[in-house]
Amino acid sequence: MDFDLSEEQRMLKESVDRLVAERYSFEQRKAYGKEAEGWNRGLWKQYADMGLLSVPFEEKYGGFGGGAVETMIVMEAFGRGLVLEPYFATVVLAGGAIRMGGSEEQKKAILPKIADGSLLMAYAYAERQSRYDLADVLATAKKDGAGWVIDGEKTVVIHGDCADKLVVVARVSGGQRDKDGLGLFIVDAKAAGVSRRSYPTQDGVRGADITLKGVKVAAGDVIGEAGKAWPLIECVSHSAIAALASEAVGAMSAMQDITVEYLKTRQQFGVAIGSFQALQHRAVDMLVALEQGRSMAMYGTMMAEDPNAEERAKAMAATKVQIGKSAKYVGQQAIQLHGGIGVTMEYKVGHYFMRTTVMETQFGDTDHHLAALARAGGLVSAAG
Amino acid sequence: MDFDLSEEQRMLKESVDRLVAERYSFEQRKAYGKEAEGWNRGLWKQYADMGLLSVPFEEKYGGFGGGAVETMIVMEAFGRGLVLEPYFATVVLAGGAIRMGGSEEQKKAILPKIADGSLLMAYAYAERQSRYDLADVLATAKKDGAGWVIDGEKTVVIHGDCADKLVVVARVSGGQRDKDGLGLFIVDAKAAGVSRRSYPTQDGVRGADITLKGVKVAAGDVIGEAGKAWPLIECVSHSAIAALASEAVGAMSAMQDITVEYLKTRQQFGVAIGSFQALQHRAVDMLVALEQGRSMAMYGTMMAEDPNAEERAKAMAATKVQIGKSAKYVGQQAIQLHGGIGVTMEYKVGHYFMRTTVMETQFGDTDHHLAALARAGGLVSAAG
Amino acid sequence: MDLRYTDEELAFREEVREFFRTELPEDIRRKMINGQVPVKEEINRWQKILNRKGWAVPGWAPEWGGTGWDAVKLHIFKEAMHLAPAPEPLTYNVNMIGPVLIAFGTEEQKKCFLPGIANLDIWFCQGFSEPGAGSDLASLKTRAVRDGNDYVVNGQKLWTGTAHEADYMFCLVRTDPDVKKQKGITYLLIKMDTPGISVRPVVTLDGVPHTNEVFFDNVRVPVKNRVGEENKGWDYAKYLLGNERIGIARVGLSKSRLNRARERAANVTVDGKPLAENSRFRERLAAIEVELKALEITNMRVIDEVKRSAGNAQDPKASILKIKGSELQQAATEVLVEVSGRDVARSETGFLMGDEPPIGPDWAVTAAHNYFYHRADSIYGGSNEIQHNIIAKAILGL
Amino acid sequence: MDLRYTDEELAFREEVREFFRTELPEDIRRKMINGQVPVKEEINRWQKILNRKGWAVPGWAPEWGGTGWDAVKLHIFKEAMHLAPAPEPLTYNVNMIGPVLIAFGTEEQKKCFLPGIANLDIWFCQGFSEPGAGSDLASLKTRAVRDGNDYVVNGQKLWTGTAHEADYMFCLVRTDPDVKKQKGITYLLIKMDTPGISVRPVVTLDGVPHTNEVFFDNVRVPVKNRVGEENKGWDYAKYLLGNERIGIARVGLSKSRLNRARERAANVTVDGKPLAENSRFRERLAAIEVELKALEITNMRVIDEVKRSAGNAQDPKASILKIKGSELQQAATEVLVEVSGRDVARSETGFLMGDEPPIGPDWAVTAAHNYFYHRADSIYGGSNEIQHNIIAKAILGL
Repeated sequence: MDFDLSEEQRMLKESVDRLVAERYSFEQRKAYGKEAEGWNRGLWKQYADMGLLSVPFEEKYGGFGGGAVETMIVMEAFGRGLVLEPYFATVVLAGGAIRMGGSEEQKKAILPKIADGSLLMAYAYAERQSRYDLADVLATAKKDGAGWVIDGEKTVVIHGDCADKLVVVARVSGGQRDKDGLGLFIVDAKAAGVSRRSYPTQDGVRGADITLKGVKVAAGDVIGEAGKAWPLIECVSHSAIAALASEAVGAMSAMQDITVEYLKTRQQFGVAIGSFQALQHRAVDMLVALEQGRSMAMYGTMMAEDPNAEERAKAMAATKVQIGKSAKYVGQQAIQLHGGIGVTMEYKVGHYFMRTTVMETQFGDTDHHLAALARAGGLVSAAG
Repeated sequence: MDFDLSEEQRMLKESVDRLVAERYSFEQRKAYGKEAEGWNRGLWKQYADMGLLSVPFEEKYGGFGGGAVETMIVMEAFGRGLVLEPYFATVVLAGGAIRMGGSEEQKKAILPKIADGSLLMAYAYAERQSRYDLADVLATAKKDGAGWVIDGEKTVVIHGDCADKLVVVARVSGGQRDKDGLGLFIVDAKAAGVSRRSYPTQDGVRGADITLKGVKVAAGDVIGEAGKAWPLIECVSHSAIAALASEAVGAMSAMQDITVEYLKTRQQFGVAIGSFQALQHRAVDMLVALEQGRSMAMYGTMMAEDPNAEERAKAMAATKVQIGKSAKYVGQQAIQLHGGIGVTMEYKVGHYFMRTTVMETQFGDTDHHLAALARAGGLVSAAG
Repeated sequence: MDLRYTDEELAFREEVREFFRTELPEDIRRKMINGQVPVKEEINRWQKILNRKGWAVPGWAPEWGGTGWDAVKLHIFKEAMHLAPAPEPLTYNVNMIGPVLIAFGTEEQKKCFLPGIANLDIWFCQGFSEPGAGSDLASLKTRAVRDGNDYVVNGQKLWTGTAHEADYMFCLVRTDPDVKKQKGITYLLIKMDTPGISVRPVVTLDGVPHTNEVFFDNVRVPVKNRVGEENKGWDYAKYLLGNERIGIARVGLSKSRLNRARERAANVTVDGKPLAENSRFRERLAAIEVELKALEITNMRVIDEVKRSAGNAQDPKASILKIKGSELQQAATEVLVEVSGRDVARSETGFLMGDEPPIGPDWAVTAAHNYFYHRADSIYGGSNEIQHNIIAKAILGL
Repeated sequence: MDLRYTDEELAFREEVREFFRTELPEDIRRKMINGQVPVKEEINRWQKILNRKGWAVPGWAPEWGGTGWDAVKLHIFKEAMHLAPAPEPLTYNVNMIGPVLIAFGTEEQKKCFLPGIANLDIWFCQGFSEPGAGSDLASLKTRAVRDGNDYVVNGQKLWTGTAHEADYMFCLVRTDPDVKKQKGITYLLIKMDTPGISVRPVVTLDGVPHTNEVFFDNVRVPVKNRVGEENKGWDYAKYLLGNERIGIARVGLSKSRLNRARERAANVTVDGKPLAENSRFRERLAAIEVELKALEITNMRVIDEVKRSAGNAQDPKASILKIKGSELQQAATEVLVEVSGRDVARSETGFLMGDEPPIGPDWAVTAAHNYFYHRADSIYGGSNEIQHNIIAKAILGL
């Protein structure tokens, strides 16, 4: 058991923390959000230069060669900064699908471009009816000579508006909710038949609903074997949960700090409101929730790529449950302890709350994962 | 809508409140508990003289002629006093079965004896396997000439040790959990084939596990029609829940008062601990839980004998849910705010907590009723 | 004792419900069901319908348009309104300035303002809170200095809902800075187009400019627009507290939200079955409904006490209504978020405020907006922490 | 960074588990599984087994019988103990007086006491709390006056667990009433059979005399039984706080209870199906397990910080372990009550303390007893409210 960061990890942490501190004040973020795509291309380039865009990729594809811990470091810092750039969509999700399931050719073609910042990607998996069931897929991929033709609709694709390429989940065979018969396809976002409706999201970024009509995909753009993608879809989801958990820890720790600072400075009845014991104890309960969340994000990070799929699935469900619960408590109390100002767009704390609220709906909410965990027999085995 | 008590109800309330105040101090209760049966025969006589033992019975059977509101008044006072006498078992449960389902002859024979204090009864319905399912009955009643023969085991029969007569639920026909096929039988507790194992309970009274082996019951001792008792069993249970809810309100209000008094007097760090805001707010949350419970006990009282069985079942389930939730919160916090002394037998607050804890297991716990209510479609109809 | 409505009350409830069924414009009802925010025109239109019926200001003294209903009927009316669901009347007009003018205004002020307030021809906003004076309202600093027949007002107000749409503000200003903070406050009616007033809308987390900052730069207010006596404004403001009692729990509104959640959950599929049939979901709903039923009774108990005390009770039990009522309102908005799932992620302020069609399903896209905004339920009107303090002191004697 | 155990740690865990599997007497294990209260003889017997293995006092300095294990191994040992489930060693001996004597005792005191403490030949109890000095421990009033080679002690102690079974008490007494309350306190070892001591057992809500009141009436204590210097006793008492860190969360114990709840629920029928398959029940269990897993990691993080600071950290994060740990212990006892249903109603103290057969099912009848008693988990050792104060001040700076 060892909580130490390696020298390299410590350096990564310092540099990304510094970046966020220097470039992601609340005011700076507001300005980035007003840009055309809702984020800043210059910063994206800077992330590339720092090696952040290739953190989980192997060195031979131009990557940083990091693992889940390195992603945790980046996501936690990005959570503190409420970073708007399409890191999660490009590097963690779509990049993750290719990193974990792609062919040698695909990795060589795509990962270096993600790494140097020239390629943006998004992961189009959810559909109108699918709710949180990853296997609930109606979009179809039909064989078309050597390649495939995709038809279907994908909703709430985060950063789907600016992505150059999409990783699309489509059904090759089987019924609506079958785990068998799914495929992952790399689709050019500007390909014929792809139309996107873009919109802002509650957490300050942008998403898109994407319609695919007779979109042709070459044989070489199938990730892994078409129809057998379920284990990979699960792996992507597990990496996503670990990354979201770390981002949530960053957001929660920011809310905690902002709130405690507010309690120390805000005066009412002639004293700092932080002198009121009831508010102190609430801030302590927030801290307990935060630390429980932090512990679980670490656990999720450890387990995110565990080879035992069953144990991994339970661990990631448990991670999402704890994070959901902690983030809801910390967020609601952060608002409450601020009073009126906490409910305004002008003040930063509400933006964290909106982000963590949306996060709850990404890759399954607390109830979804609690039910899944319970069905799987819970977390405590007789062996402890 | 009218929250006023009638003149007669007010007088009843005053007299029973006074009785409890004068005769049920913590020390007095301790003394009663040490008597052979764990309660006081002299007080029982006094209840009879005051008319309390016939509160819900019609005047023509020597009764007080009261309804659910009168029972509420008595049970709330008894809850405050943690009264040990077998009122609930005799008057509410067994008496209720006869009052609501008995023949003219049965009423004439039994209710006056309950009223004058000469007859103690208990309600033997639960079995080892039945948990909170009132229809889960393995005890059998077989036709035997004009009468019946009963075989089976009944567990945790409250005040079953001292009862002169038992009302026993037994199965005439049907499968283990069928609602159809149940009967209610009046059984002499000293009849051949009845054996009782008596023990103290956590809430300071006594109960018994009762075995019935070939116990003969005359035709005239069947309540209603054998095999068709389900609606009556439900009615008894609903009256029981309303009575328990009122008792719980009495117990909760006592815990609230004791705790607030303790906060005002207990000194730590040189001040009364009631000056600490965190403890003040906890006491307020207790009050909110208590008042919500009190409201629901009133609602349950109103609905306890409502002719619409479906609405009544929902209302009583909702009542038990709210009472269970409120009592758990009030009880746990009352202990917590007292600190160490709250966990000792020497101090009164813990005894209320033990009573409300046992109460939760009587006539179905919170989860049982929440599930039942949810299955029945919840409480809010589209009509509001 | 009988917690059930009398036959007369039941008949009244039916009459009221029928009115809401037939007279509430369908477009407005639709918006309310969708969780959209009614705009000024809609609130106006609906208030005028109510006023034609004579139900615009039911709680007021009958000579100024009140209905003379008792507390139970007022409760029945409010519940029917919430269940309809209809927009709440502009609270600043109906529940606040109207009753204050009736109690403390001059005859001239009453005649000049009350009919317009009731018919919403005049919109009021409330100028109480200031930066640094939130829960500690009496520490307000906005200064008014007498100059001839005017007061000259300088300062800043915060949390002035609808100020950007209002014709008038009722406003607390400090006229004597040298006395104890509750003394020395005066109650003014300020016309919003007076030179020197600037309004800066403040957008809340739902994306709607629900509130404002208002700045006063040498704003001249005629003395005749003062309510009551100089330096006695705090008393008039406190009088309002008694007018928030009935319906503060908003039981009907929460019921209405839960009804919507149940309907919607019937159309959401989880594991191949409707969410509405999922036992966890049903039990969560039922658990809130139980608390809501208890609160409904608690509410009636408080109303009953108000009735006994001839309507003048400042019952601290009302703080229980505020605490539990806001918790349950928030719980209901959380359930709607849960039901709506991923569709809450889109920011659909265009639809929320009524101009644009929704991108996602109309029933789902407002859920997060409402969830965010209703975090304020436990903050405004005295935060739940303040309510706890009130109960601790006034009821528990701690 | 790697939260997983190293291979060496895993091997150690297996060794420890194997020991508990094979060496814990079956009768004792059975009692623990049933939630019964182990009696003195059983605790004694088990401690001597541990001592023969050299694991009686693993956390002590090696020269006095400690194992030299690091914090991680100590944690692994504790968890295995809780999962076995084995009785906890007498905390007054192993975690309290032993370490204090090692740090502050004279050589003579160490030689005289430590071997007997480790082997449980000498039972200690703790005389800290007094009436009126609960959370505010330093305001204690029990007086000791020097008289020749003795102190003469008068006063009263409260919450002295096992005092009725103990050979000695380590006790805080006031030797100088004229200085600040933390000063003027002295730390004495008092033989329980000294004339003038009377012990009154206090029965807790589970029906067991878990604790006592102890009265001192001119009790003579030899000066050689003073630990450290006169009037410095508070410092030695505070030193103990650091020794409660590891295992205070009792994650293993809660896991063990949840495992039992799951097993038992498999044999309880609800609606014709095992309770263990009821989705609400399973989800409730899973929700507690998630918090428990998080707490396990939090615990390890604190251990890691202790490791870095060479074991001397007074990490206020340990207050988090206390708060969450006690909440989860209590949650587990609540689940056991729920599973046991109506059978909790019987008072079965005879079985609980080990002499009589149970009336109800052996697995069910202790549930309420334990639920009642474990309400104290959030009270003793500094109530959860005190822990909140500590965190607010020491971590949040409020």
